Amino acid sequence: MFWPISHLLPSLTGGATHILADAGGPLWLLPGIDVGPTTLFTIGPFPVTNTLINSWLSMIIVLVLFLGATRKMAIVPKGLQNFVEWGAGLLIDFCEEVAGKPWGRRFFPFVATIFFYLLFANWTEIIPGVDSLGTPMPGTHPVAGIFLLGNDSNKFYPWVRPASSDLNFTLAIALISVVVTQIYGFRTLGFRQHVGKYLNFRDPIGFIVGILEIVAEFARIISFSFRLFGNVFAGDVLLIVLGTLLPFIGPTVFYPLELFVGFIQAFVFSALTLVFLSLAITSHEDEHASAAHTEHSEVGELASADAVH
Amino acid sequence: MSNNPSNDNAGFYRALALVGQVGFYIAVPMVLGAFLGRFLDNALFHDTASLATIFGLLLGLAAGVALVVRAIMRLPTS
Amino acid sequence: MLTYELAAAIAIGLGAIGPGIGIGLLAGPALSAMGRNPEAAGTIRTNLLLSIVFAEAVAIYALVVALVIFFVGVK
Amino acid sequence: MLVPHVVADLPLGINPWLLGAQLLNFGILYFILAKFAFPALYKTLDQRAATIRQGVENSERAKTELAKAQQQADGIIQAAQQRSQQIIADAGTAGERVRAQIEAEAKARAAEIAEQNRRRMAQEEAQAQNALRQQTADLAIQAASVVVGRSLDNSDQRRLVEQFLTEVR
Repeated sequence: MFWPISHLLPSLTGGATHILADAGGPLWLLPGIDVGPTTLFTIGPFPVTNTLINSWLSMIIVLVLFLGATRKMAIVPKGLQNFVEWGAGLLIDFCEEVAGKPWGRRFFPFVATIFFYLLFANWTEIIPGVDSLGTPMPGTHPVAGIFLLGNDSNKFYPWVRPASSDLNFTLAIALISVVVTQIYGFRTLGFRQHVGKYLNFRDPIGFIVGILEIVAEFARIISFSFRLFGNVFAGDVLLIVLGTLLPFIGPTVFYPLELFVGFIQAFVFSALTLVFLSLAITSHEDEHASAAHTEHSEVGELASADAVH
Repeated sequence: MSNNPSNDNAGFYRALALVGQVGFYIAVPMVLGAFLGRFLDNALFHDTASLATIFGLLLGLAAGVALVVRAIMRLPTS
Repeated sequence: MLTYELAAAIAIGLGAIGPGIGIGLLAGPALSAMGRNPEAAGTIRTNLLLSIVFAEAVAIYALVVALVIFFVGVK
Repeated sequence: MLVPHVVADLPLGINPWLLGAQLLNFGILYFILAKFAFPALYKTLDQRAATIRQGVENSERAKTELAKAQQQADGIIQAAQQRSQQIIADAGTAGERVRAQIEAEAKARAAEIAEQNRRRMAQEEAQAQNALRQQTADLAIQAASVVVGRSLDNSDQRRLVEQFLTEVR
């Protein structure tokens, strides 16, 4: 077990000053921040990274929560079941509000899985020890066998890192979200109409619009994955840096903020997935009809808004 | 939207869908166009004047603007 | 090497100032308008969201530029 | 293999293996939740909604039934009232009719009695007149016989007197 110094009590560091005097360096250093995750070990050719471990942790939390709550369900809910039902009930209402009653029910399992998985993957960043427990790099000299101090303090590989701060994770879920949206589009609109959205050889304008649709889908994957990655990675770095600059006090101030950001990002991801799902099951003609009759008022509204400003 | 019962909120959710997307609508086509142009420059024109890169960048910009305009125009008014 | 990192940091840092101020400027009047006119809250919220979308797009350009500088420019 | 290192296969740490692993993770999570957790959740929610709906329906039905019973009772009371009114009215009319009948009978009987009296009086009058006439006739005959001195044939006498009397009358 090797802890870096950044999350230790300042009083503990008082006793360590003579070591620092010997080392002649700073008490601790800013941890090295990598965009990519760290491979802890490999199983055959298969790398196991700290973010992968965190995603397993999040899965376990979600599974324990949901299977525990739904194992023996009572008509009058109590304890865990009540809590889970409250959260899931809000989400069901939201789904039914956005996508309509029958579709909201069909979308709910997918949207809820995304939401709760991401929620706990995001929230793991505030667990003490995440990003600060790890294996020391070769050539370091742990104090008392476990603490890394001075110039060694950032030379370690963290065991757990928030899954959402790994692009593999966010990209995977963004891909799943977009692919499932496409599948629903195929299933409700039929192959011909759905592919017609993207590949239209009847007229050049339609062809360009189809190409734009493809680019838009691509941009959606990028925006989904980068928004989540950026927010959680930035929050993680914020906590690490503040923990280094001002241990214990610094990160504490930002824990509520990070809880909020984690929730908002999970919600935005699942809400956008839901919105795109409900758009995918709407046929193109429907949308055109509604767009055509709203366009005029929209333009008028924008114009009047300009005039007011 | 035909199968959306709550039409007062439809505009809100559609607008929500654009959050964090419009920027990428412009950025992604530009980057794609730039990469495509650079690939063409390297492969076909042997890295002469980066003309294809610039052209791809501009094409991407045009595509991005078209995407944004389309996305905004397709919003239902609430 | 350090120049590129600094450039990326400046790009995203300065690029985030504008949208931050912009979103703040948007949200304040929008909230007071909602308070003054609660029955128009839906429309105001939608338009607020749209405006935020555009303000936030600028930050994403800065992010893309920073990423390009950081990951492409280093090579 | 226990040498940790930073993943840098592709820019931003994207690695096909890890991407696949994360896809698989999500798939497993979705499969388990969709198979075991959400159906149970939906079932409970539906059950509870059904129970609540049934309860509401029951109370609603009880309310309507109560209202119906109330209405029925009101109807019965009203009918009874109507009926009693009817009975009273009937009794009134019946009494009236009986009274009228009795009165009519009494009147009829009074008229009858009066008629009988009148007839008897007329009869008696007639008898008296007859008796008077006979006496008068007798007296007249006596007087005449006295005057005439000749006793007229009884039957002639009588005829004459009768005639006279009839003429006198």
